[in-house]
Amino acid sequence: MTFRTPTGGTIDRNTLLHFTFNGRKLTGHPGDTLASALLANGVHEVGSSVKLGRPRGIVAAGSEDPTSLVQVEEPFPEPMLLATTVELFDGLVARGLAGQGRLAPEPDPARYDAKHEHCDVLVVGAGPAGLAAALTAARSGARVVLVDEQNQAGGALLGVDEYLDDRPSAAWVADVLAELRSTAGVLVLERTTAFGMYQDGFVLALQKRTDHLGFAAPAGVARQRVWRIRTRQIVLATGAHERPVVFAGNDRPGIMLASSARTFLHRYGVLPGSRAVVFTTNDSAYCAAIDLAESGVDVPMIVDARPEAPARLATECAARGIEVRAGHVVIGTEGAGRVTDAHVAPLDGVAGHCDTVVCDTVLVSGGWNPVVNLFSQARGKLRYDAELGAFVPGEELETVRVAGSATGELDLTACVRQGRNAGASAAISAGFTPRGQMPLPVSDSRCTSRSGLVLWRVPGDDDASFVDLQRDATVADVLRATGAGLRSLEHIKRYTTIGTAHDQGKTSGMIAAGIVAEALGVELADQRPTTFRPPYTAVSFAALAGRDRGELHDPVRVTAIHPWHVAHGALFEDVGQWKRPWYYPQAGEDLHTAVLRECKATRESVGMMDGSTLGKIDVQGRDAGKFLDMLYTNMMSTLKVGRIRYGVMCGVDGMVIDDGTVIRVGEERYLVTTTTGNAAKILDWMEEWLQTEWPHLDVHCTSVTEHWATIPLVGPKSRDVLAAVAPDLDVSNEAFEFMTWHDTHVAGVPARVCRISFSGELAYEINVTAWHGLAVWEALMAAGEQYGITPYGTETMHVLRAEKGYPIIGQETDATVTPQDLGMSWAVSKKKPDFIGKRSFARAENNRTDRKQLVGLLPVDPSVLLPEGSQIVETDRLPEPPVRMLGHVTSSYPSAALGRTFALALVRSGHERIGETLYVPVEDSLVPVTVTESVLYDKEGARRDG
Amino acid sequence: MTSPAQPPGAHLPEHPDFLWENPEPKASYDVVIVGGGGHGLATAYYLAKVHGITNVAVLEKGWLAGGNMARNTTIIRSNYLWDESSGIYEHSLKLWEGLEEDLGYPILFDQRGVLNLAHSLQDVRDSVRRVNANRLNGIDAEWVDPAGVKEICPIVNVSPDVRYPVLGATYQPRAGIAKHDYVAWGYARAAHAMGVDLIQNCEVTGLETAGGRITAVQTSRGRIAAGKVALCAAGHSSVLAKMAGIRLPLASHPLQALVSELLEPVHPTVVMSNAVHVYVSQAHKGELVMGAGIDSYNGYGQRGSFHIIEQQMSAALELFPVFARAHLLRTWAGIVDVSPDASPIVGLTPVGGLYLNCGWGTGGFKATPGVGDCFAHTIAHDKPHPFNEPFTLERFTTGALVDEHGAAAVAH
Amino acid sequence: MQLIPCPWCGPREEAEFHYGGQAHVAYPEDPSALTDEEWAQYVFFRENPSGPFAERWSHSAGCRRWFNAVRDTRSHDLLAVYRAGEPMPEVLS
Amino acid sequence: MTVSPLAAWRGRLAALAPALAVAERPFRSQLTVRASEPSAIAAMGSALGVVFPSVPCTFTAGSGQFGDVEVLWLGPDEFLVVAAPDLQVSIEEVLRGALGSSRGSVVDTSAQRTTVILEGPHVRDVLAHGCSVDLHPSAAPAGTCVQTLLARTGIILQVTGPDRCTVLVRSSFAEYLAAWLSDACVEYQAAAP
Ligand SMILES: Cc1cc2nc3c(=O)[nH]c(=O)nc-3n(C[C@H](O)[C@H](O)[C@H](O)COP(=O)(O)OP(=O)(O)OC[C@H]3O[C@@H](n4cnc5c(N)ncnc54)[C@H](O)[C@@H]3O)c2cc1C
Ligand SMILES: NC(=O)c1ccc[n+]([C@@H]2O[C@H](COP(=O)([O-])OP(=O)(O)OC[C@H]3O[C@@H](n4cnc5c(N)ncnc54)[C@H](O)[C@@H]3O)[C@@H](O)[C@H]2O)c1
Ligand SMILES: Cc1cc2nc3c(=O)[nH]c(=O)nc-3n(C[C@H](O)[C@H](O)[C@H](O)COP(=O)(O)O)c2cc1C
Ligand SMILES: [Zn+2]
Repeated sequence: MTFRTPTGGTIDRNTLLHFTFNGRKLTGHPGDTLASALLANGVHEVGSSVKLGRPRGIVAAGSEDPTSLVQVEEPFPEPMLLATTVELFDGLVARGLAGQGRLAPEPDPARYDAKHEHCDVLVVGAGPAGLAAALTAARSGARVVLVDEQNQAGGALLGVDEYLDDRPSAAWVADVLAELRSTAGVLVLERTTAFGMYQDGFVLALQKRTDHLGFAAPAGVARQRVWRIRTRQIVLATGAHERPVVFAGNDRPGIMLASSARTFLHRYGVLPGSRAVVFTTNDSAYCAAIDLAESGVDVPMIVDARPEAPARLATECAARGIEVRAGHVVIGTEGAGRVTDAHVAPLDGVAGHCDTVVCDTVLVSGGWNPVVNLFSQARGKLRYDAELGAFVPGEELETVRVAGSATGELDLTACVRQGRNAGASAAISAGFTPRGQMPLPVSDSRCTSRSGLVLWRVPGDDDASFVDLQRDATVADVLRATGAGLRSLEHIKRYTTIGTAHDQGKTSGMIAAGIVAEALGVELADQRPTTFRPPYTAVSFAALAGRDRGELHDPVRVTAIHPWHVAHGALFEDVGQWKRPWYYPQAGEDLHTAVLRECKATRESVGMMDGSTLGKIDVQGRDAGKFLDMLYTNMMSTLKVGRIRYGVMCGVDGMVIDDGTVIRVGEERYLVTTTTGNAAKILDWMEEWLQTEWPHLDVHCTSVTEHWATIPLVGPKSRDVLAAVAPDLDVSNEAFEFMTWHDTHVAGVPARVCRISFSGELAYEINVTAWHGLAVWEALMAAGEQYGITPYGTETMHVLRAEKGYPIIGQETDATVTPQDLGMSWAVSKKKPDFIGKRSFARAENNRTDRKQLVGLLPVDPSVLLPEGSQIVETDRLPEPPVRMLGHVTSSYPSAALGRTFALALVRSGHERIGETLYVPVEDSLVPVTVTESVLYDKEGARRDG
Repeated sequence: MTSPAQPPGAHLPEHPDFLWENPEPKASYDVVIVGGGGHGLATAYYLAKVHGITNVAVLEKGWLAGGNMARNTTIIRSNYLWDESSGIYEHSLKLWEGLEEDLGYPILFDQRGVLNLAHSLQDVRDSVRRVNANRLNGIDAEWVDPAGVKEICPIVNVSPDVRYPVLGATYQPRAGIAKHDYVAWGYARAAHAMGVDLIQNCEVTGLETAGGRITAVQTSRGRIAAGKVALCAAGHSSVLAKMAGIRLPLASHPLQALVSELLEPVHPTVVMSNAVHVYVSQAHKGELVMGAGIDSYNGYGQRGSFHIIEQQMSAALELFPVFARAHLLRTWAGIVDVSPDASPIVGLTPVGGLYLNCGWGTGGFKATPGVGDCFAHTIAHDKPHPFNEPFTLERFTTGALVDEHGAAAVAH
Repeated sequence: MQLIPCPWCGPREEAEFHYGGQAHVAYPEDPSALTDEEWAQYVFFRENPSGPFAERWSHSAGCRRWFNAVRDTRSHDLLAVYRAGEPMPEVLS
Repeated sequence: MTVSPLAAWRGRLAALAPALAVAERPFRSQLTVRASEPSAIAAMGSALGVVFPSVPCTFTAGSGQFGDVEVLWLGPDEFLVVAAPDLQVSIEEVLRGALGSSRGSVVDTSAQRTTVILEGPHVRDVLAHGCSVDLHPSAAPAGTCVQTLLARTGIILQVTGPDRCTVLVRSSFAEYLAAWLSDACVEYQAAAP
């Protein structure tokens, strides 16, 4: 049987859409929601409830619906959508849910994006109030954005068949919309829900762009978009939600809000059933009753809780054969999958007076709750309006205005007036002058919009009286909570879970507050509703992630030489955002064999790596030396032009934060290098000190990290290779000393060559502009070919430096390590009166003799490789936990040069323990190790000069 | 329509019919606890239960346990790096293991295990270091490779092709989650039953001292004399300590969290990724509960900035592609009191009879039973319990920090 | 997300800024003259008020300037913004 | 031989037209100048034939011994001087001379960033997907120059005409920018609803 009316609604009756629900093949029309199409097919029972497994239907027509939760299965599985907000399309497959949704295991193919939008006035809600506000603001010349979650403008007007100024209200809406669309600087966004109000006019809105197209959604178009709107002024014209009255058995499918039934009728051409009892506390439901009756629904009775029915409306009803029972309420219902009877009795509970009315539909209206969610998110205070029985905006905010039913105003003309005023004052506040006032329309509505009796619930079986239909929370639960000693609505929410479901209590929150106030005998005026939080309606995770996924999740930073590394089979290590070559495996090699080969080649002949990621900062100015003296633990101002010095930096707490070389470029100019991961941090650190502490210093810092490509050329044959590509340069040990630099040409390109070594070998660091990096790298490869020049990655670099006992910041250190702990007292100036961190060295803790210090560890069995991160203990047998730990292994490698494995470690009193045997628990055994100095290779430093 | 034999939410326990009374404050108490969060309530409970001190009031400025206790992602674990930390957190975990019985309250403590993911070679080193330290401290801990991660939590994307691949994880099987409200209310009910007064809507506005000793608190509901005062005010600790002239090395930051709608079980464990700030579990009803990184600025507003949530979502989807069409249902924020070394401050103060428990930052829920027990001991004996002895305020002067920041075991 | 008025570039999104904690904490003239307690105060202890707070921000993704602001930490509302070196404006709480 | 950061992207970027015309303009001479003394700033300007911008978030252009030169405001005492390729050494020298003994610095940063020119009716739309600065012509007229974020990378954005702008990006982020732009254009290549 069809419940589709023969005419009416905004659906396209000429086109048939096929869809499947709970396995049944059904049809609907473009313009339907899944809910309206189900109702048109007579389907009321949608799913079942989470705790009690009771059938659940459709209560409202919009996003406030607490019950119609469905799982879309095709085109792509999506959990927990409201049937009332799923626009119907051909081929839709969905099913009702039992309280929980299902995530698809397969990846979501859809595209999501975000867009920033700026405006002077943002209007939320395109009902009569919002339209008036937007038009008024637009006419002033302001940049206006108007958003509405519906697929068309009109708001409440979409759900009625009223006339404005003697024309169908749709015509009025169309006129306003047409003018808005033709006004420059106006953006109207349908299917767009403002879901979060943040600081300083920042509003987030989710636009559903292709969901309604189903399988026909075009590829390449973002399915959903998050609009990040920054506006000067906001007008909230979000309307009001009808609220139900709670009574026993109020959760049966077929029980629906009266205005929603009216919306299904007028907007979708759908009847909610064949025989409807209407239960109300106010006038508005009379219109629903009359409209349904006129559309062929049998409406046996209006049950009006008020002692007296409105005379004119009652007369109209009588004329249509509708009995009006004033002073009565619905006290219970019957039915399995759907309501079959309503029990009607006097409100004052006169025993015995109970009639049973057969029906398949019960329409309920308990009044109206202004939609104040966003206003409250904007930190607007709410006030209880006793006449309305709802919280309303209780103050004016500087940048947020509220208009229309969202204020509690129910009369159409008044709503439009409010909208107009709000639009005008928002425009004025944004610096514009309103022009051309729009006239106020006059409505022919019969149901004069006055608030009625405030009634939260009808006494009855508390266990069957549902407050939150989604959470299965009943009046009994509320009373149990108050009985347990709870007073705060926040507690009661958490005890009962009311308002925590998908609908976030849009229709249940106010009722729960009312029932609690009654139970506790307190005034609602003294209560605050539970906190409204974003999002207003549920937003998919993917929409929030937007395009920052996959390749675009986080920038991959690469050097100028990167293509070569890729072409030569490098594996990469993530260092911050950089991809650095980790090692270059040849056929059949794993990490260890490749690294042993790279190390060997470098120590015996020549190797080369891409060091471009090192941070580089140009420090210029008269006070540059003085400044660096404060930043580094050692002295930099005494460095001679042309020379280079290694330096360590500490935080104010005396812990090492970075290290690197400092080269003196000129009298007033230095170039400092930082570790890859800390480049930005150290520049910021320098700027912070300069700008906030020492603005008097004549120093300027400029990052040149990416201006330069940096290539360390390492090994006994590096001099020969360099000589071959740098004919202008005297590479002899005398002319080009260790820790000096020269400007020259390398492979025909201007270059700065530094003689620095992070491996202990003779080594150079060649710096050319990044544009030349690849060419120079290739030239070096060619020049080194005869020596078997070997590119190496970070792993080999780590091994080479570890053999020399050089720490890596972040690997040997963890924010608890001082330069002294690293054995670098030599790099801590005794002469300087102060530098950052110096004072902290004097604290008690820093002078303990049992601090952890950097040492070398040699496993007694030279083939055993200690896992990095292993702990170190004193005894060859483990006592019961907790076991005293002496420190941990920071680095550990097999060494080609040493012909054995070795490790670096931080060990309590490590410097004193040199020569001792300690133990490292590895899985179930204890590996004996000998503590050594941290420098294990070429202790005398003989290799440095080649 | 699917109608399962039993609806998915049917098995969840109800709260008891009676919780607590709402007495008027008395003129004086032996011990006044400021702050009715988990810590304050647990402290009251152990004071009464272990030390027999029952003339105790817990003063809460809002609704009981409505601060961070109502807002946290409920992750419980004890696999911290340093001995000092593992001491107190493991003590706490052991108490969690018997808490349901102890309180007679269904706290839904669920030892489903926690994975801490490693995304870089340094993460791997730090993780292995922590696992080894944990084991020697008697704490269950494992290092699992990506395949192991997949086995424990099949929905984690362990493909090497993502931006920050999962290189492995530490796993603590005894770790897990509990239901925050139930825990707080369990303590409250049990403390109340032993005679503790729980006083809500009672904001402490001043601390009175005489001769270097605390004598009373001023509150929005009048003056209350106190033999001892214990501060358990989490995000508001600096404000309260200042009333006694004590400066704390704390910064109060917004910390946000969020939930999805109810979903069929997909996520059997707890996954934390400090590198990308994703902390996620699926709570008992079926909602995904996710924590974010802290907002950078100081804030007492119980709200944060949305870009934090957006960033967290993109990171979460890299790790859990199946979450794409889950929906965000609600976001919120708490106020966390972050200390310089990411470790708490628990112990005596320069003011006699005034005790301090703060600085738990993003991770104090798990400590609730442990610190409640140790703090009660500290108050009762006017001497720190061995487990909280290292967590003095003086450590910032001596330099004896317990740096869990540097140790990459931060957060939750 | 807050909109922070950089004193140079005008209002920009919070994401462009780096937070720097309490403002007007001077590096001690002579750290070596301080007691451990005094030094610890400088290193670790900052004001942490609930209410107006003078704090530092750096427009790190913009002009890279550090500047100061008075912000109410309860509402997160910026009450005043001023350039480094300028005195703190009078703002009512 | 020189290689620009987006050399490998030339074809892919060109293919984004007509949604957006995108082209790298590599190897330009770029110098980061720090100076605050008005006389020094004026001297540098006259040496280059361009008045340095005095209004934050703008750029100026002029012509002199180095041909067309642009000066971008980066901060209250920070500018980026941009000129045709291969002039950086001589411009540095001239600027140093003009700066004289005034407080400041001049640094060759030519290879630190690369330049991407964007043109077409969708320029502002495309950028608005990742840039939070108001790019409406009333808020960002030609002559605007802001340092800001585009999605997850920092950029310098010069508005050079109604549908035209120049983006300078750090060299190591250039490929990210290119990938991001390519992806953003998908929407404008498809038929948006
Ligand atoms: C989003 C988020 C996620 C988190 N996730 C985790 C996690 O996964 N695991 C974990 O272990 N920890 C987590 N935490 C941290 C944890 O919640 C806190 O460390 C812990 O709750 C703090 O202790 P508490 O419960 O006593 O604090 P709170 O519950 O905040 O209690 C402090 C109480 O003091 C009251 N108060 C303050 N000032 C006054 C006054 N003047 N007078 C009277 N009363 C006052 C407050 O109202 C508040 O109720 C998280 C925190 C947040 C915000
Ligand atoms: N008969 C009655 O008793 C009665 C009661 C209430 C309202 N009304 C009528 O309702 C109308 C009220 O006009 P109005 O303009 O104030 O409200 P409205 O209900 O007509 O319009 C509100 C609009 O806001 C949209 N909206 C709400 N929250 C949103 C969000 N977060 N993001 C995007 N869109 C959102 C809704 O989709 C809706 O279209 C009047 O015609 C009034 O007479 C009548
Ligand atoms: C572990 C956990 C699970 C939660 N689950 C839900 C939920 O399913 N639905 C919901 O609306 N809120 C949920 N919340 C959030 C609370 O509703 C609320 O936002 C939080 O307690 C903070 O309080 P406030 O938002 O009132 O400030 C949950 C909170 C936590 C800590
Ligand atoms: Zn700026």
